[in-house]
Amino acid sequence: MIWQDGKLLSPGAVLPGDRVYHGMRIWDPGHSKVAALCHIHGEPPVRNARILYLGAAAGSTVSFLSDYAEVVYAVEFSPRPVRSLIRLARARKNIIPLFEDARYPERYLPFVEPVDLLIQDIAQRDQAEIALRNLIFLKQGGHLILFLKLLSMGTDKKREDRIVEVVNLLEHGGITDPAVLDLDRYHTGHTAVWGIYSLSKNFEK
Amino acid sequence: MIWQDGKLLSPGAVLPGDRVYHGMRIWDPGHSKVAALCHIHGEPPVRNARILYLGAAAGSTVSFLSDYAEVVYAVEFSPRPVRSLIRLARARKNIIPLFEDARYPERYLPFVEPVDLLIQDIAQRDQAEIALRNLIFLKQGGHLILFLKLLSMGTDKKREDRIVEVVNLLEHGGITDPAVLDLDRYHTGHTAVWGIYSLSKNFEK
Amino acid sequence: MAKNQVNRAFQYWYEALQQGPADFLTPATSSLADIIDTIRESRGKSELLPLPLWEEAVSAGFVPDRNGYLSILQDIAIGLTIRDLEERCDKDEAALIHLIRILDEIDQSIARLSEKIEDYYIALHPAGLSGYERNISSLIESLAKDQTQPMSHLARNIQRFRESRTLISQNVRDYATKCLPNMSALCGPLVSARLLAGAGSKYHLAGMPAASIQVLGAGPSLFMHLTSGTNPPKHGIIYQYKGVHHAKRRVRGRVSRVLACQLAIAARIDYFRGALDDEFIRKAGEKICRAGKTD
Amino acid sequence: MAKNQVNRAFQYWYEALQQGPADFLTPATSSLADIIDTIRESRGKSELLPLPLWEEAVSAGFVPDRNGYLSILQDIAIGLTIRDLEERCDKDEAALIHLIRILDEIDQSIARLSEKIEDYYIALHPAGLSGYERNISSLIESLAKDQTQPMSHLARNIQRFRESRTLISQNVRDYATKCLPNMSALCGPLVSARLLAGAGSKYHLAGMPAASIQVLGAGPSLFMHLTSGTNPPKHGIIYQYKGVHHAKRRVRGRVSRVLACQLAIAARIDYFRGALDDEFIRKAGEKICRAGKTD
Repeated sequence: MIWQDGKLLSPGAVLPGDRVYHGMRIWDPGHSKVAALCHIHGEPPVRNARILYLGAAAGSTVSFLSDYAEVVYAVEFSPRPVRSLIRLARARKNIIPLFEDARYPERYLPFVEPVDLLIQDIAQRDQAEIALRNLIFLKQGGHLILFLKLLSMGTDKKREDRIVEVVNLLEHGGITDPAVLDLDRYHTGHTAVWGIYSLSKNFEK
Repeated sequence: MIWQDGKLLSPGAVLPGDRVYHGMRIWDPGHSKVAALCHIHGEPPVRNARILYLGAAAGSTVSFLSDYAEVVYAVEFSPRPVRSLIRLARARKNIIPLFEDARYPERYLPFVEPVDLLIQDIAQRDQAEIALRNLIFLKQGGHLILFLKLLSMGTDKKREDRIVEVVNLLEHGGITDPAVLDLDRYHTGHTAVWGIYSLSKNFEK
Repeated sequence: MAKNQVNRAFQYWYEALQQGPADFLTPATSSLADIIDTIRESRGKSELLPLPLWEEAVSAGFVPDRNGYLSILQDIAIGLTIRDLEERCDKDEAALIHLIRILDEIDQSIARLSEKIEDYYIALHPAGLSGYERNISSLIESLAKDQTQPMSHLARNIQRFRESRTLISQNVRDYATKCLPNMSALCGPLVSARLLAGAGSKYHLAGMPAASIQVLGAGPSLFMHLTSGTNPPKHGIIYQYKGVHHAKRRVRGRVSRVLACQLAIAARIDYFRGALDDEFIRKAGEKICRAGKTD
Repeated sequence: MAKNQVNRAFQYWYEALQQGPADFLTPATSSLADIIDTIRESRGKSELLPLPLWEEAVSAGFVPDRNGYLSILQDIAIGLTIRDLEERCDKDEAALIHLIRILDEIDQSIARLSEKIEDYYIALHPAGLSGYERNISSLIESLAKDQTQPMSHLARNIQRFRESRTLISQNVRDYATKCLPNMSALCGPLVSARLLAGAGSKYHLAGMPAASIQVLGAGPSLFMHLTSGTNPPKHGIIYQYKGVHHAKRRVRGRVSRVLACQLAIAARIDYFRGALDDEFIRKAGEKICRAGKTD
């Protein structure tokens, strides 16, 4: 990925509202959890990747991913942001917008290829279960990045317990050694869980 | 002065652009050096005072002072802010706007009463000299508050020297024990010098 | 995947390819539109199959290359989304929310432009500053009348904007009375529409506790703030309702609390039933009235 | 203070009191205006005396009480300031700066309102999203034509705003050609006016080094940014000059540097002499032209 003077940049066409540095889009860690992850913990394999993004919202992060990726499948279930997502897709050949509930992957099964990277940013109680159901799209050896919002979960103890629970669920679903990564510096109360979908582990089930 | 929950408030009529707390104007230390001084070092005697303010600009700080003071004489020499100052004066009975250069107090001598408090906020090389010339308006026992901008003055050593020089000048002019007060927390590179105009010292000259 | 499965999964892809993807937006006769309808129907019957790999699609001759594959996929996805959007969204609700935003934008434009014109006028006529009682709209009015003024044209257009505003606010009233009948009966259609816009949807509004409705939109109303320098409303949007606004200061808190309680119920009736409930309105009105009595 | 000094110092106060302070803004005949003129004249001759104490003024019968004293003092101070403002400020310069601000405000109002209308339109007609090539101004145009559309009135007014914009930008051209003749000759009156507005005054502009002029206003031009999603201009305002804008990418930096140098000189000629210097313009034009040659 492209870095300059500590800034993460994005090589695509500039969109309205973008900030620009040396002629390139700034991918701001304060506005995108994926950018925050890159800043704090390292880059996920996005270059030329096929990506499934659950909880795409109006497509801000998706637009940056699409600058790097081969194709981004963007799932969002709320009508208002979907409209922006469609506008975005019309400006970028490699964004496939899907107006669907990520809880029911069978509904968008006919429109999504096997992907190298599955990113989920959905603030729901059953977020781990949603991720598991969508593993059907992830290639063996592909990466899962799951953003958890723990701000509203009360005490530290409860948060810890919840993270452990999510990690256990993911390991059970075939994700090897998921890493728990703190995004607090840019997104208060948010954590990422990052792991690799492993063929062997999956077969053990 | 009026404080609530750590906020300095101002009792006058709310003006466009004001932020409001419990129905009162917030006098923000980040926007006004006088408010910063109150926050960090203590309140100058503004209640029912007669104040001469040099470098009034568009009158933001003057508007707050006028909430507390009996009358504020506001001197500003730049045409654009003066227009705002006039508008402000038309909304407040106790602001006397003077479109004059503070270097030539003789020009506004016929329009300013003896005052209890002289505040100067002029970023000019000869700021101490300007203050001295305006001491003719200050009552014996009145307070002088001089805001210095030292940001552009190079090394720390140079700044120290400059402050010592200013303090010496003021002491010579009749200001007793001027205190040098740091405003850095709210206004980077700004310092206030605060002293009392002393009858006896003045006669020593 | 078995060969015949690939074929069935690619049936619509193939047809789309034959017709070209460009015109599925023109009326429902076009073929890609038919394909999308077919997909939607089969989705209802859970007949959908997973997407074949692009290599399979190319080797089966359905698409020329990877770009062709993605391009048709995008066309179908966008087409499906738009059909679903049309069906799923509540148009009255959407219209209301956007009309409120347009109203606010008009207010802000008028306020900002008027201020800039005032600045211009005063810079050129500093003498005006002396007797000047700040009243921007009368300044705009006089500039509009005087054709010799360079700002006359712009000032007239600002006045025309006010007419647009009046028209649109009548629109808002009509939609709100229809879409939020019970809330409109309690606090007027304009305030109801603002509450809807603040909450984002009837669904969200219906799920809100009274306390949230009471402080909804407690940020300053920019227009009032800019033009008259008033305090930003402490009580949120419902403070704009004259029943609260005009209540005596010491009962104002109580009135807005009771009103918010009744509005929370009205929002649920509007969302779940959608029809005016006379009995509820009568009782709610009595409660609000009682809260406003100074005893 | 001696009694006769008090009397002389209070001469104008006394007269002001007799006449009442209300009407010194009406034409120069009014008495407070005369007093202010007297003050200004005597100031020129250094005849001014310090202000008598308010207690003296009251006991001498010149003012009834402290409030009366402050009130007349304020009236005189405001009156003096306004007279001085009128005399000291350069009206052409002030007009230019404010007209540029009005132009920008119109652009922003049009852009923001158009966006909101587009949002409204799309929310109600999601089908429009599919073939939709984003072109807000043609959407506004078609809405303006179709009287059955609820947004028709507003859309027409937005178009009228464009007419106002055209009129005002002609105004700006006229003022700039007169007020900044040399700069206007080099980079056009509109760009020159924007540079003036960016610097704040001819005085500040004349004191600026070329490097500052080159990057003046390097923030994004909101309107271009919103409507076409272009990069914010890297080279500041002078990038809007077609000579820079249309230059080949690899000489663009050089052209804007040379232009900025010549503009810095032009700004000084405009400020200190105010007249067009044909010889300078010819030479500067040659230099800028040479910088644009790709060799």
